[in-house]
Amino acid sequence: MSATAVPRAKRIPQWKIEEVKYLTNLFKSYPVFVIADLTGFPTNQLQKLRKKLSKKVLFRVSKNKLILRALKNAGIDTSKFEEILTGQNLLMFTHMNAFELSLLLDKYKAKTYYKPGEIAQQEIVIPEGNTGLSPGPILSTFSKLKIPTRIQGNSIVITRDTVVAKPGDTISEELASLLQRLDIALKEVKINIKAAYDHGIIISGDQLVLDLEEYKNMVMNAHLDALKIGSEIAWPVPEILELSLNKAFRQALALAAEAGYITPDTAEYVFRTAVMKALALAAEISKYAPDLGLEVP
Amino acid sequence: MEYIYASLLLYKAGKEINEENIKKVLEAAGIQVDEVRVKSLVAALKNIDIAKVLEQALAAPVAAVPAAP
Amino acid sequence: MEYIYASLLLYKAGKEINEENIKKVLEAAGIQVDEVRVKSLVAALKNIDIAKVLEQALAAPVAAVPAAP
Amino acid sequence: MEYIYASLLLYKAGKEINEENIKKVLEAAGIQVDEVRVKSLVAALKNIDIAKVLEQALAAPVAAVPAAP
Amino acid sequence: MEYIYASLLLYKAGKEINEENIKKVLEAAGIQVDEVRVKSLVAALKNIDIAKVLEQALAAPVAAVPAAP
Amino acid sequence: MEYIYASLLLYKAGKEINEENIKKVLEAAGIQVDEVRVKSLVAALKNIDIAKVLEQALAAPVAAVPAAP
Amino acid sequence: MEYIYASLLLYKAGKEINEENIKKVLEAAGIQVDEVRVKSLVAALKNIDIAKVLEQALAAPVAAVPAAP
Repeated sequence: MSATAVPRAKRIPQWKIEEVKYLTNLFKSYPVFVIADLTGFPTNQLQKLRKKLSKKVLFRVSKNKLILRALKNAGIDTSKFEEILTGQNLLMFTHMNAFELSLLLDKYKAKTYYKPGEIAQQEIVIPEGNTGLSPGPILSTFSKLKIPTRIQGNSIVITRDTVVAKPGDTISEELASLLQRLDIALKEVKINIKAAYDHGIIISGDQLVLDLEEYKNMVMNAHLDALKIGSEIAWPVPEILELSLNKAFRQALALAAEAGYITPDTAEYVFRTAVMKALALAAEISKYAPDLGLEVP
Repeated sequence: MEYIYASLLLYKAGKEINEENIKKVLEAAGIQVDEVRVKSLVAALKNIDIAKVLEQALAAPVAAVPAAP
Repeated sequence: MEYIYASLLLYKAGKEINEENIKKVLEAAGIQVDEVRVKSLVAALKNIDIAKVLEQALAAPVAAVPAAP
Repeated sequence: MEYIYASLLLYKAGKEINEENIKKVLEAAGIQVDEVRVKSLVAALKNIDIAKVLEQALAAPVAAVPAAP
Repeated sequence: MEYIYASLLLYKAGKEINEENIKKVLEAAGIQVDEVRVKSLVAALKNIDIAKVLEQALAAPVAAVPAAP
Repeated sequence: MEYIYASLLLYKAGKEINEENIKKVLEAAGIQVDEVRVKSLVAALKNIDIAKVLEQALAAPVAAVPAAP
Repeated sequence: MEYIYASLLLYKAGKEINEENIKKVLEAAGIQVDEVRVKSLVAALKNIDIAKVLEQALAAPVAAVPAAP
């Protein structure tokens, strides 16, 4: 039999073998990785991000087939990854948990120029000041966008802050080119995580989005609830007892007011409550009967 | 304000706030009653949920607190 | 609260806040008067300068009033 | 206020707020009891939904909000 | 809250807020007293300036801006 | 506060708030448990309607309100 | 909220709020732990200044009342 039994076409290039080996090793040694969509993410931004996170995150852009092969080699179930491994993907390996990585990426949102046809994410203001641009055809762009200018020396000066787009507006070709010439990069670009793998658990990209304000509120409410319970049972900690005393005092005053119970120490409060109620009613009445001329302060 | 106090008195007593009752209360306090004002008061009160207004009377100042910084 | 509103009514009307007057006002509002409460109220008010209390009370209530529409 | 605190104590303890009970509590605190005041308070509280008042006491911080900036 | 009401009762009456007094008041209200709670309450209250806390509970009602209608 | 947090943890999880459970939770958090305090806590919580208390507003001292944004 | 209380418990105990510790506390309460929730909680709390939030808790409730009636 001749050696032609092995078709040449099936031979795997060495670099692919090396890459799979490299990736396999990463999948084995890092407990957490994410697969992110690189489509449309500016290369220069990726370089910046990589540099910023170099101590915490290992970046790798690779071919989908090699990634799958390496996942299999590392003993990871690929069934959930097969359908997301399309297009150009970035792998990020880390020892943080997947949510921490996601939050970190949120912090380093990159900014880039708007392209024609894109939707403005925010109000776009062209600031007043010297643009450093020489007068020329660009002046017609300024006038088209109704940006007031004057010439000073050999450069164009914008005479006042001008709003050129509101959130939701479509970016015109003129505006896109102007923003680029003025070096105004406003469009936020965020790496879009498709899925994360964290100690054997697969978490989809949309699950990774955390609302920190919501967490703050939860912490605050949990604490408030604890204070409510603590003050109701008069938990003997000064911080809580003050709330208990406060509560008891207010309840006592409210009861005194409702009962019309006058003593030197309740009189002011009782009368104040009565007067406040009367004034509130007077204000409401004067809406319907202004002719009454009620003495609403 | 006398008219308001009279109305609140009737309200708290669970009595109907009508012209006759208001007049009775005001007169008992020795106040000379202005018929037109009483009419106007009673008409205005028909549009108002007194219980709610009284409840909010105390809650109001809180609402005035500037939103958290 | 009724007894307080009755007192405020009398005060506003410039009448003396005594047992007889309070009773008259409360009865005009159809309220069954509790003698002890009236006595106790009048006694308590004797030690209190209503004008001053109202002044102090009024320093605040502005707050409670919903803004004019 | 002592009389009110005594009433609240009884209320929370699920005891009837009557003259006898209030007196007992006040006396235990070494307070000389004024019969008329106790009678008057008991009468006033009979007409009141204490649970509701206590709830509203908190919902509406009486207070005293610093002037808006 | 019973323990707090009892403490405030003693405070208002000008009596010392100690274990013995609190127990007396609570028992007069028919409340079964938890010795540990009383002990720890008394200890904790020693660190609190009650007068100041009560003052802050109401603070002077400075003018506040009316809520939006 | 830890003891209260532990109780609410159990409450929110729908578990019984008893001495054993509270101790387990506190110990899991590395907190040295004071048996007497736990007993007293459980007893106190038995006397209140937690759900209802949580519904109420907190009586916060006025001073805590930020003066200006 | 159980997860939040577990975190607050660790915070008060001066322990690190990490996945392992939270799981220990929740399991001690007999709660079946959702790994993903724990992970997201830990990540979120790493980005939050808990001390500050707790401090704001007392200032907030008043201001937090909805402004419009």
